[in-house]
Amino acid sequence: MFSEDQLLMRSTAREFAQRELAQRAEKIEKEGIDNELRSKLASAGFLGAMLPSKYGGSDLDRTSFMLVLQEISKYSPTTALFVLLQHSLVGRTLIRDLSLAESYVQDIVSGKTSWTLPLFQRNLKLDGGRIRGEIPYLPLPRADFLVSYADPKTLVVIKGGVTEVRAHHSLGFRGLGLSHVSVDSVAEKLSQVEVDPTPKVLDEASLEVAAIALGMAQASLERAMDYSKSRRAFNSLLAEFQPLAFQLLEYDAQIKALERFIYSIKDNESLEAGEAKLLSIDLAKRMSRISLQVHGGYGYFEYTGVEKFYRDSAALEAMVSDQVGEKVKLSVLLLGVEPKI
Amino acid sequence: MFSEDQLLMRSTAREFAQRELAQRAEKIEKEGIDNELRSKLASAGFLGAMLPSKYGGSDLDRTSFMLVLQEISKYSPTTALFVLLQHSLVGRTLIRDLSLAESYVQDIVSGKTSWTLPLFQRNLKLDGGRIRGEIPYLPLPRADFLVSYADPKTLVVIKGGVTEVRAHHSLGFRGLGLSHVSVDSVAEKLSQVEVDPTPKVLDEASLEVAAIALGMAQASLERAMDYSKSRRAFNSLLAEFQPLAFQLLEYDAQIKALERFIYSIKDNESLEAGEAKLLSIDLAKRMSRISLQVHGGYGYFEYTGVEKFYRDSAALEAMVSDQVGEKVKLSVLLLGVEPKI
Amino acid sequence: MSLIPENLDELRGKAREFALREFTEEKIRKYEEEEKYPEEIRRKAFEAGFLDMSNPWGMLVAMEEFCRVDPGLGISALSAAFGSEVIMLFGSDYLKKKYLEPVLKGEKISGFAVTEPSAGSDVAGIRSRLERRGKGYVLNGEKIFITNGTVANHFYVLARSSPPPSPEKRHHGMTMVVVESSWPGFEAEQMKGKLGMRATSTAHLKFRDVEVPEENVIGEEGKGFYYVMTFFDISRIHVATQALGIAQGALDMFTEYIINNGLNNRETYQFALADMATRVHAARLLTYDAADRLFKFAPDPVKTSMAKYFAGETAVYVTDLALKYTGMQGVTSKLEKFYRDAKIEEIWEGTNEVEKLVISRMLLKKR
Amino acid sequence: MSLIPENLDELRGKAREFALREFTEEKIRKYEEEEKYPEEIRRKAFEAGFLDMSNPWGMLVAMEEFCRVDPGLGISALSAAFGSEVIMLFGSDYLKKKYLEPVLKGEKISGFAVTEPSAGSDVAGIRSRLERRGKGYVLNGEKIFITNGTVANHFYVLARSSPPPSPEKRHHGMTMVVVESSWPGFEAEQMKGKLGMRATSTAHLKFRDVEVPEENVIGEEGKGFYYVMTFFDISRIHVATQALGIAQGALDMFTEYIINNGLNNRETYQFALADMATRVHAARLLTYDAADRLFKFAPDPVKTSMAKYFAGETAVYVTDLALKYTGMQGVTSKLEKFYRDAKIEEIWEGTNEVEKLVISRMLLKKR
Repeated sequence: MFSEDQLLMRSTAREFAQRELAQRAEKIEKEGIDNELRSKLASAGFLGAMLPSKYGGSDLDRTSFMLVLQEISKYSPTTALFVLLQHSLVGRTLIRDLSLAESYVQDIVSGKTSWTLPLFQRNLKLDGGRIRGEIPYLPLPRADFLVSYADPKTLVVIKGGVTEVRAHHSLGFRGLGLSHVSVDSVAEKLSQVEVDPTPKVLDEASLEVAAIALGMAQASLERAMDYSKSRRAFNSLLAEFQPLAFQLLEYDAQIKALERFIYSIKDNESLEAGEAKLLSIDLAKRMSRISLQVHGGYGYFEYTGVEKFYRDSAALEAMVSDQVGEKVKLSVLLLGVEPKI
Repeated sequence: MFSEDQLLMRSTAREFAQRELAQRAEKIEKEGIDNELRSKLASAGFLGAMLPSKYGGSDLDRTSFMLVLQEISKYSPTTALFVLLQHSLVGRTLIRDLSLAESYVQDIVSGKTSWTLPLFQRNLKLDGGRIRGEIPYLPLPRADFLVSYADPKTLVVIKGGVTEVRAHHSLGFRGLGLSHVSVDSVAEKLSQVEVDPTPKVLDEASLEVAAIALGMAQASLERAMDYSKSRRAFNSLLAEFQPLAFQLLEYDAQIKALERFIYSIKDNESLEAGEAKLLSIDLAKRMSRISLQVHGGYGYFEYTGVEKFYRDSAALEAMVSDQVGEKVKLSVLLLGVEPKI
Repeated sequence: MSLIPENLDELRGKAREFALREFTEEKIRKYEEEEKYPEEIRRKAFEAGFLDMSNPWGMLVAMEEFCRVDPGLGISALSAAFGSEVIMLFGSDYLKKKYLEPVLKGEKISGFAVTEPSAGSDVAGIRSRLERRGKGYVLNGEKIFITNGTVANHFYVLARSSPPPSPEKRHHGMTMVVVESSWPGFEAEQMKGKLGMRATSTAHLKFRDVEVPEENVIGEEGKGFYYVMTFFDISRIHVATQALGIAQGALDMFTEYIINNGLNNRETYQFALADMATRVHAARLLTYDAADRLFKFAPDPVKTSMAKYFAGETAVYVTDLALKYTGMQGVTSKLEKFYRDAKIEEIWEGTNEVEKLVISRMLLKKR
Repeated sequence: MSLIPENLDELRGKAREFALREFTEEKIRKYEEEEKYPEEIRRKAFEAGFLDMSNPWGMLVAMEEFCRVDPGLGISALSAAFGSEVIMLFGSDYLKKKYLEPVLKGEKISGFAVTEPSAGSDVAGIRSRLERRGKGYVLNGEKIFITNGTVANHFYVLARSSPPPSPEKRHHGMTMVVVESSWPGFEAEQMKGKLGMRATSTAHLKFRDVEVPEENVIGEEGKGFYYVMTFFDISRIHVATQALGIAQGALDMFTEYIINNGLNNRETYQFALADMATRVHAARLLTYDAADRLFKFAPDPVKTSMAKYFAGETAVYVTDLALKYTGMQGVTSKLEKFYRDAKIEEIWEGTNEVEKLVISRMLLKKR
């Protein structure tokens, strides 16, 4: 299923996650992704994963990038989503007009400065040299730079002048510090390219999101299996109880089938990519619920490290899709009939 | 995913199914598989699909055979299971001692005579030259020849002397006429090979069974989609209702994922093969229930051609697995811990 | 504070005894295989007093206990008066005397004909036409999936008597009439090959220029849709009860299987049993709660639709799970019939989908 | 024939009013963020008369209405007497006077300490030891996940007082005692970082050579397991009620969302609403049915476990579905808290898995 290069990338990512994230995951949720971790992610080549090497990128194919996200997600979905957001910045946003942004791209990929962009693009108002407005859902609100659209044609880089109006009580990805902010700053224009007026940054990354969700589902399953083989109740190991063993078996099958599906899809804009994303988020939600349940009372506490998958998978569902709109779009591809709104 | 040869085989099977089975499927359920259809299946090379050509077989790889079963199953699960049973006869049972059975194999593969074997092997009593006993679940009870074990070491061919004690009120695969029979006949011994004393003929055919179930799930989905695009209610096409469209979308995704999974598995004895079988039967059951529901009152009638998938998928579940025993076996492979019985 | 009157235990016991005695394995299979209406059993059930519309709780409990033993025979035995509530509530004295009385005396059988080939749960979409001719009317159209279709002496038929005033008011202009099966132009063709419930009669009805006298109009002209919806608020409780009986019957069989095979201490079976029993108990409470409201003349359509939807789903869920864990034994036993019978409970008298729309529309309207 | 006494509407209204007034958005978030027991709110609820153990229906309805507004504050406000039923049923007059009375007067808080690090739902597997020393006892051991753990003045503690006579009789030889938190050797450490219910106090308790006077034994020595199981048959109804309140609260929020966003006619939302409302109604009937039996002194453990299991699952189901269809609005609103709070209902006071075993074992025993 994977090439040797891809397998190598996966094991690199796996080692990175075990070494850098396994112990730090809880801290990341509380304190965010600090400069040190950002530097390490950059050094490992994850921040510019799919970017050409001339811009400091790792020149990975999408499959390799997905494998990286999947492995990181098993320990820290927040870090995986952070990597994907950085990739959206350089790979989908700034890269549209590299002549203007090349130096910025290098900064991001090298981890030198911290960057963010709104989860759902909304136009800010450009007024002379200043830019003003509100952004309801901004991850990493304290980043050095913010990239946003001023209007459908104009991308701007904003440094400073971002004020947190309200930190959202965040269900998931707490390390990203999702906030409602107001902006009042000097703007630097970056492009004059016509784009979708309300792009959601994760809309074009169905497969990458699917890989993150898959990583959550796998980690939830692995932890449930490990725990069930060490925890005793009623004179037996949990794993010796048929209903539990059979449930883990069923989910192992579903996860394997999903993994084959996700990595067989070539086109990120296809019906299949959308389906894979919805399927994997749903599976991550269900599997994490089971994993938490297997852990009993312990599962309800952060320090056990499984409840975050329960929160993050539900949060991911909201962050990457408005459910109805996306499903309508995919239904048209499947049925050739437009569902009523 | 498939080679050119495999794709060719699939389209051959698809054409065969559309030509020979689409119109005949209801009749098969009522009257069984007649000599004419058996001959046609033989001519198409399906009865000795994986057998070497020197025995009259088609020398197909397993993937090709699975594709054949999947396509046939879309129109007539009964015929698909018939083909698989014939294959179990020649490929798994008689072939163990071909020196003795070669002429029989040729008869089966060519469709010249009709053959059967018990769904679950039970030993009959060999007493001098005669063989006696009961077989609780025998498909095709009126076949010319019956192959069974006399004891764990002795395979016998029985011609005549099979009396139907009771035709089971069959939930599914009605064309196979599953019956409880008593045997009192002359026995021809075929082998002296030590074998599993209670082999279930479909136990070693997880992937083939998965392909049959996948075919049922796909056919159920396709018919639901077709119907939803032509039937109107409350001033709209059914397909225009979001809950229905979204449900079809979800199942399309599950079916695609399952298909990738099934055809990625190499070893029929592996954990994955068992998982794929269980997953696909479950999906066939759920999908056929939805398809029936989409068809409303019409779906409840045989002539609409969807209720059979609802029956057959549930029957298949019982015929190919005792649920608990098989899941225990697979759980051991997954968890390395034996669940309590 | 129990949901069901406590003096019903005796009637319940009587109903169960009747069903166990009359619904023999042999008869169950015979009527199933011949796809025949069990007139003999209907008569016995009537003579034993189970068709007593003056005792609604009694009829409910009988339906539950009958379906628990065999759904097909059970429904046929108790549905000879199908549709009667429409006459009781909206019919003239003349219609009551002429059509309802003989049914309640067990002499005749009635049917309720609404569904059409082109309009399943979408009642307002029907195309049958009732046109004035002289002092009476002429009826043309087709009805499909009609219970008692080949055995009923008369039907309560919905037809369009005037065009809808607007697309949003499609349910206006519909009228109900009583049509006798002996009248010229009436034709009933049995629909064979059902997945289950084969001991119930299901027919395709055709009306070709059937003359209907004016006095056979039920209630007021143009109010037919309203009468049908009112009827559904009653009949859905009976359907919920059928589904409840089916689910309970499958649970009974599964419990027997566990005990007979010494599986009492096996968690797989314990979990399955607990899941089934919990849902059956919930379905029972929902059904009795809705019935309690109806029988106190305060029906709550939301609760009725909830009961019908949940009980139907439960019947399918329980028969499926029971089948799954009883393997070849289950698949070749009476359980397989329950599995097939159960599925119609998610479809007839309003599909699950229609029930959900009823529930949410009325909930949102209340706000 | 309604399941719940009809004179509770006023109390229900009062409870809802109290919760809406006292459980402000600000307070909800404050206690959640600080992971602090809301002593101020507990006191107000007591003063308003909601902790009235002589009116069990009233307490149930108050719990439902409180949790509907905020589960964490609601539970803390009403659980100050946690475990009291054990003293009421099995305690001596001395224990009632010394420990129960001040709790019922709102002066003190009690806790119930059974679960241990190595034994979650498997009560018979606990390892705390109660050993005779002189005229009294000495207690050693640990308890985990103990509600009110950092705020209770005393605990009803289960410990092993003699070794099990055989592996099958592990539940023999256990004794319940009252232990005060001020006694030497007692230690409580708050367990922070819960997924939800952060306004409830949850602690890890340690007992190191804690001296327990003889008169603090509840009931008879060796019968502790039985007392705990009896308590669960009561407390599970309260837990089912918590879950019911959570589910209803999430349903309220989802309904508001539909109306505020003009989605009334959109089938996706209608279907989701119908699914949720049906389950909530079923959970309510199951809970009230079990409560009705208990309050008539005829508790049915099967029905109690069914209510607890179904209601817990419903709370998770409804919060999940509501979240799914309210997107970023939902995820950043109070609904996300309900989603987190709900999950514990499938775990505490007996996991879903344990409830299923209880249900099926007792069902099979009856046969």
